[in-house]
Amino acid sequence: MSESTLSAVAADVGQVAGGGFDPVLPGLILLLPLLGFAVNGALALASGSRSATALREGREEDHASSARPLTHTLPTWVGPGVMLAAFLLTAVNFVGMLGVELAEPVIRTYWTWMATGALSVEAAIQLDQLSLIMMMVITGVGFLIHVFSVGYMKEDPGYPRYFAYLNLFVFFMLTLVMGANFPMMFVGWEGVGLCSYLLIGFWFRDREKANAGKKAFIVNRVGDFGLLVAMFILFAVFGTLDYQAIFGAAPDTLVYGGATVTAVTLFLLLGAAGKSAQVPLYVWLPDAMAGPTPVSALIHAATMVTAGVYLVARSSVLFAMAPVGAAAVATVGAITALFAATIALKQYDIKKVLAYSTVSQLGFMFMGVGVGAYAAGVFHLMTHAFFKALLFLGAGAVIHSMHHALHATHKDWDAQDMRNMGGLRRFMPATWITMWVATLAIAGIWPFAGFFSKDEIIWYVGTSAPASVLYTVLWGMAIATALLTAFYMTRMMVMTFHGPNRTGGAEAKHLHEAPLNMTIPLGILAVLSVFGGWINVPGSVRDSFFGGFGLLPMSDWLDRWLEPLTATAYQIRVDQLGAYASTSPVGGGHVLWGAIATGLALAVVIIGARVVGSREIRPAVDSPEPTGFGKILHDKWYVDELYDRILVRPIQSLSRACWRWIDQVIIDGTVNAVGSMARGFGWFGSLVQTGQLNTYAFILTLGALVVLGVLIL
Amino acid sequence: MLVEALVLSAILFVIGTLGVLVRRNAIIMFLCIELQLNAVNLSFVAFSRYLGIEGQIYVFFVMTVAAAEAAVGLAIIISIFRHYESVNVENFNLLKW
Amino acid sequence: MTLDFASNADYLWVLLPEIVLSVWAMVVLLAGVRRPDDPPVNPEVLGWLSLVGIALAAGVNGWLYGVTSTNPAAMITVDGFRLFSNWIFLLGAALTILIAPAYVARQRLQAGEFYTLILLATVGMMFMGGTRNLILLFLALETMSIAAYVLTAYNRRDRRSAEGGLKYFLLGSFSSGFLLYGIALVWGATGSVHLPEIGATVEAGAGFTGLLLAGMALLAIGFAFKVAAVPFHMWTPDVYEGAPSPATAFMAAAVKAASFVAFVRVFMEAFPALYESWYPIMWWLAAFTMVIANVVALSQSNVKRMLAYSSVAHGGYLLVALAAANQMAMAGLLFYLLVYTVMTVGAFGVLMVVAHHGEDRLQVEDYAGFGAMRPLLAVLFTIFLLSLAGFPGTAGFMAKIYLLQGAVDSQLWTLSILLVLTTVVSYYYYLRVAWFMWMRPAPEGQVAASFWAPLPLKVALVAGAGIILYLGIFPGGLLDEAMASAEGLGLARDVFLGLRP
Amino acid sequence: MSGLLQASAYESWILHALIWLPLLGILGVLASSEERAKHFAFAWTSGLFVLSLGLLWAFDPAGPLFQFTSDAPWIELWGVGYSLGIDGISLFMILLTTFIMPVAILGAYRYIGEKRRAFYALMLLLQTGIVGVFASMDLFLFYIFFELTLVPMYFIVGVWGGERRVYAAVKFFLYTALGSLLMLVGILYLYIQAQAGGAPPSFHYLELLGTPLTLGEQLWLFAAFALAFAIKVPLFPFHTWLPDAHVEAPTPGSVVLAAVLLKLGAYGFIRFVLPFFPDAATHPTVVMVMLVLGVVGIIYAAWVAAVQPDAKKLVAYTSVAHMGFVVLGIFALTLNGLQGGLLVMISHGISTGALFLLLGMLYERRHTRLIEDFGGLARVAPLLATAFVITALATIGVPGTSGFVGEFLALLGTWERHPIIALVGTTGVIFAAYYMLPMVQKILFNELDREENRTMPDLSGREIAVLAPLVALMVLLGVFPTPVLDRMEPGARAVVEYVEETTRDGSLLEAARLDRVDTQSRFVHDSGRHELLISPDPTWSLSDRSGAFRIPDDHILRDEG
Repeated sequence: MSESTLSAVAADVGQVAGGGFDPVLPGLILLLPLLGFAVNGALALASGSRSATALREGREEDHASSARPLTHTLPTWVGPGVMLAAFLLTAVNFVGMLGVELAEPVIRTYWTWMATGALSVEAAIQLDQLSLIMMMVITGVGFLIHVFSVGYMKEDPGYPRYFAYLNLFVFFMLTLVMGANFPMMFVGWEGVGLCSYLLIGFWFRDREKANAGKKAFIVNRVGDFGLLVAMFILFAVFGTLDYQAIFGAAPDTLVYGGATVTAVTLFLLLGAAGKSAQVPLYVWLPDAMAGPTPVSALIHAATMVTAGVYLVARSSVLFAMAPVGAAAVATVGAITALFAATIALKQYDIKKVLAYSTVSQLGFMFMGVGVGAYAAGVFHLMTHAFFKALLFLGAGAVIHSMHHALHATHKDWDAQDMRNMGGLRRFMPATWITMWVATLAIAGIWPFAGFFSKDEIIWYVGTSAPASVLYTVLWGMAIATALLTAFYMTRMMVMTFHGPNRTGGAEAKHLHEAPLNMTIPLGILAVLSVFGGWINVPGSVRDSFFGGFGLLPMSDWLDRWLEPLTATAYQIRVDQLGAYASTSPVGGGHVLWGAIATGLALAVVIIGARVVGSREIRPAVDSPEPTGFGKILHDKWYVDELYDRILVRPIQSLSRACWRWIDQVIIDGTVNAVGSMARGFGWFGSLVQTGQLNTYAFILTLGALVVLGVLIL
Repeated sequence: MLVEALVLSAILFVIGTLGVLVRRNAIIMFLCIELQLNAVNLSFVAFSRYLGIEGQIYVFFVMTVAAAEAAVGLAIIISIFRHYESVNVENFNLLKW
Repeated sequence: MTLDFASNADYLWVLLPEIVLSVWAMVVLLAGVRRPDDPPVNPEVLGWLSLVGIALAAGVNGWLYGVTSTNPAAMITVDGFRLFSNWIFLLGAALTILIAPAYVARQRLQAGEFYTLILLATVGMMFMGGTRNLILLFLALETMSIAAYVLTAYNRRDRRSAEGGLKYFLLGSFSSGFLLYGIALVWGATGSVHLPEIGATVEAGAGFTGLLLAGMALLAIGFAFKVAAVPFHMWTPDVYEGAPSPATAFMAAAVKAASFVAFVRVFMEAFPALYESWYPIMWWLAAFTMVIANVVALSQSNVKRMLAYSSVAHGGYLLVALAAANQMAMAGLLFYLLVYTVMTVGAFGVLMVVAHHGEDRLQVEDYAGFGAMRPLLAVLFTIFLLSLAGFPGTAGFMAKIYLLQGAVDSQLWTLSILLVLTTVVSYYYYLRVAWFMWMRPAPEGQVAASFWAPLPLKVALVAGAGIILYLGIFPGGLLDEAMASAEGLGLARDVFLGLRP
Repeated sequence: MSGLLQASAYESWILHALIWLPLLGILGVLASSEERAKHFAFAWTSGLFVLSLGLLWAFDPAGPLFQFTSDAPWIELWGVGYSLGIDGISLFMILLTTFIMPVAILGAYRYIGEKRRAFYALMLLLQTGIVGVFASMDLFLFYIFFELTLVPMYFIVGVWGGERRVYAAVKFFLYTALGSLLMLVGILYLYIQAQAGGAPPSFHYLELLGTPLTLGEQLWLFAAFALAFAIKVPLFPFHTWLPDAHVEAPTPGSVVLAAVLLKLGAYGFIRFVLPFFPDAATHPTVVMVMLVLGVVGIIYAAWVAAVQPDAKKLVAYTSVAHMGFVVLGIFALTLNGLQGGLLVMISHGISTGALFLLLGMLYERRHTRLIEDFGGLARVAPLLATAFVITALATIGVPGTSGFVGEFLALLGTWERHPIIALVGTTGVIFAAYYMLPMVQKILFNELDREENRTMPDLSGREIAVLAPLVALMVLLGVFPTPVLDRMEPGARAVVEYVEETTRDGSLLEAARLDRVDTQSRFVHDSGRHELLISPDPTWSLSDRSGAFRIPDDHILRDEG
């Protein structure tokens, strides 16, 4: 293998790509995080072995105070270092691509991965507009989160292991978006799931956390099942699994709305729903909050969970060919968005609120790509990466602080429960401000990033209404969700940062702002959360008040950037379903609805702040259990319980029954019974052997009579 | 004539067989076996009337064998009598199953 | 040398092996004689002496390959079938004599008579294999049987031996009666006691059919008793268990072989034309024997008795060859008998080592820890057991394949499947001994020294295992030899094809 | 490298050496002391592995289908030959065997405490048997080796096993012997049928191939063969011997059993059942039954595995599930499926072997196999935990590990013909996570709540040396399986295409018979037997990678004319 890989890398350097775009060491972008993983992994093993020795000798290592060993200083540089390098390299490539009109993706093939018969899957990466924008988000946000982690995880004994996992995650995430065919994407797809599993269960000593990791993996595998099946169908139809070949041939090979393409898209949707935590497979994501908070920011908000959106966007041609599949995507997205938003209303754990918010926002993205607004979906994916990462990191800073405070006095309160917080803005102003920026962004308030991306999605859902009345309903759900979003985010901010402090007098002394290496990433992300939305302002909006009457530097940039990838799909959609309407289902143009949306959201934020602020909130230990509908929301509509009842436990009981009854009683019982029966017959047969001569002679004579009879008669 | 002789011989043979089946005394059983052999001898003799003299010679062979068997058999019976103080075959069931 | 039996002196030549062995038997008998107050002769010495006789007889038997008989009416043949079966008997006798000291010396029995009886029984067997005359066959059979009765009851101090002897004697004579009656009726029906003549008469359709069939049935019954086919096997377990172990080995191996050889010769030479009539008998006897013997053997905890049932079961496999009745099957039968003789005697040899003085350790539990204490003997025993089970790599496998080949040649599919299924059953009881040997720890206080294995026994075991392995890996030569020896005994292939489409 | 191989006439002796040198090694083991026996056995098997590595270079994927062929008469009366030869499929099975053996021996240095010489002698005997099975071109020889593997395994399980070792050993032995003996009757039937046209007797694979059989005969023979192999694989519902044998077997026994012995069954299906009985093997009902059993095995075994309290038993059931994928791949009768099945076989050999080694290491430390007796081991034994997790991931087929490629191809190939079956089979990936992750969690993660686990040592240098190559192979085969797939392809393609060709319509069976008569005479009269398949004759050789068993058209035409 080594030879061919080396030659492929050599080709990587020397090869001149077509289309005027010459990528700079794209393979290295992948290799860098892998290298980081290797180094950090080795350090982790060394560190783990040392801890294990200490443990065997009966002493616990104290990482907080003692001089930090090499295994804990090196990852600080290696982990974020490789990310920075990868980001810079990506940026170079991105800039390189900016200058050229790239109609066809640049594909680099390294070696043949699986080849047999008609199937040939190459280990190949594909650089195009979509993958590059994803890579920018992954490496950029990833780098910031790595930096944040340095501060956040400093005292953790598993520090090198943490960075090893994180680097590995980035490697797989990059593989996911850079792969040039479905199996390559699947490598990343399952790889990120694996890293997610490892990172959710990072503190595996806690059974709950380990369980959460396991749950994430298994639920994700349900989705992976769908993806596998989709690949099988695609191979059966196209005889290949390369993106270019499939998407190029799809319009001619497949029948519009036919069973095949519908099946493919539905299975792809299953896969996407698993990874992107959509109904009905969203249940793992809230539990995934068991992982360290930067992990939640990177994996469970900014990057991995958006893989489903990426998948749909990547397969836009297929979804455009399958109206039912696309509608299903939009519907699933809408239901998820609304459903998760209702749950978020009554959560007290700050990370849970953010988790459901993430689920909800992913629903938005699904709606977007479901109605054919692929660029809008990707746009929201990007802005969401900024502000949600920011929110999570902010929450991380809060939890970090709360944890220290509670730890200082050994109070066994929950550091993540918002009822135990309150008034934190006095202690951590930087966090407070940046998180408000993110909140306003997610609430969809002009001119923050979320406003542009989310409203674009809502707009496209609304303007799809001529195709089917379904979209009118979805549109209504989307607007409702947007308002709920504004409310629960406000509630979270108010409960956390405003009002009186409920942590307790002694503890409050220990509350503090996060260190610089944590707040700087917050700041950068805050900036991105403000301006990130400006890259894709629709032309009509740009010309209106919201665009500062043309003062924004660019409009529809992302739409145009992604056009080579979405044009085919867009054309199919327009041909088959007609163009998008120019007004919403109830009338009104783009600008008007922009105004309405931001106005409503602002109103909800203000009213919500007053409502929540006026409530009396008591620390969690003193709080009454929620009642009525609130309890249902608080208990997440009992979906986990439902799954437990109708799926998990039946399968477990069935498994046990299979073992105890089918395996042990029926199959093994039969096998053993045959044996016992044979021996029983043997025992029975030996009873004839009485030892009595006369018996013997009798039987002998009997036999003789039979033989004589047979022969003579 | 032949048929009658053969039937007689068969009857004698069956009597001998039945004797082996129903009697319990080893010596009586042995004598029943001798009866069987002699029944066969009768057949030989009867056949020899039609097939030639050699049938009668065969009878001598059989008698010789029977004598040898008697010698060995009685020795065995004596041997077992020493162990069991009995020649009732019902008692000899150390070996079974 | 060519013999035409114009002069009766020719019989001297053709019977030379039997004569040599008979004479030597007398020599051994005399050599074993001592005054009552003298110490008995060392059984090992007498054993080696007997072996010399067997070697001489074997040499003469080899010489007979150069002799041809031109007179088909002769009572004694010199065909390959006879000579090959002579090898089997001589080998069986030799191995038995080699393993015997372990028993004879330990039980303080008269070695001279013991060996003499074995040699004389062997002479009877050789006659059985060589004769074409029913009356001579009867005499040979009785020579062998009477010696076997005595061997069974040989240990006068042992109740079991006496009981076994009595049972064997009474039932054996009883069945001899049937056999003799059968001879009489066949003679009456065909007017001949010479097998080829009978065959010719039957072929021509002459003779009294009723008498003939009855006679044939009685012959079949007599032989079925001798080969211990179910349900005529009832005596076997008791006799085999009661008899002194070397005698058991001899009976299980050589006596059974001789009975089969005679069985085959009579039915293949005298009644091939009646194959259709007796084929179902053989079929059912084989099926019953294989199934019942193997199944009953499962429940045996006494290894000697288990081996007795196993011997019955092997008789069942051999009966398949009779049912198949083609040359391949006959060759298979010969090969199987040879292999079977070696492995059975070998197994009994190890059994005697474990059994101790007085044969009080025969239960399978007594084998616990044997492997750990006497690994070499246990390995040998394992080889014999695997061969008995018909496992690849051993001669038992090749033998079974030979039989199977014969059976499938005659399209006996059901019997073939029964054969392999019952083989699986037999794995269980053979392996059970192996697992006690190897997988159970020895009981407290058991020491390796309590297993006494004299030199001749070791020689026999090593030689036996060597033969088993050699024939398991390079069977080719002997297979060809067996095939040649069965020349002319099998029914033509189209007989079966016509019979069983 | 290839120069060296040529200079030493590697082709001519390597297969014989790989079969018989282990037997020679037995002498060495027996001659060394109890202490040294393991070193000797390890060195010997390692040497054999190094020897066998040359096969990779010497085997020419573009060359004839069967290579390294040799043919010597053995039992002429029956037409049995000592005929050896391998194609790409057997090649990797042999390599897997020679690779696993030293690993298994080294991995159990401490586990085997008593009667060591006997143990290593049996292991070497086992190796002879297994390599012999894969290298035999003669059915008789094949059968002997096939059965020969039973005896050493019986003793390995029965003597060095756990508490219920005797039960497990006997069950294993009787179960597998039952199947193989019925197959023996089938072989004989085939052998007799092949002579029906007056051909001389022969057990040679290529001569029995294409024996004309009616569909009814094929179905019966298929049943006889398939039962033997289905038990060996094991296919649901013939699998119950496996958990018992695995649980009771000592570590190296489990490793070899899982890694190689189970493959004998699948190998038998590919090598014999499909080409010998193409009509039966493509009979819709038969195919459906086999596929359904395979798929049921995947899911059922996964479920049963998930509720096992005994870790070794759990892994044993996962073997059943994995072999279900293999059966799917085989009976999909597509090239992709078959290739996938083969790769699953190899991958399963490596990953499950590693799992058994790991469980053995845990057992050596704690003398328990119960999952609940562990917990939190990742803290005291991070190296072990790392190896364990990687192995577990390979077992459940995470991409980038060997497990994925095989399962993916197998399911992909199945989908081409039987989408519904493949769909159900694919749920196996979910259930794989369902059985494996809880075990990983309960052993490695959670709180380290048992005192006796707190002092558990991590992997020793020797144990690292055992696991490292396995882990490396898992990743290597996951990332770059091409060398394996390339070499196996001609063999797999030959089988698939042969089955397709002979069953396309009824007349081909007749054509095959006629062709057989024709080739028979050439086989017999030519001094170079079977030259048709092993010579570079353009109509027959595989230089175009497609000729395989294909019947040349001109033969058919000539014979019909």
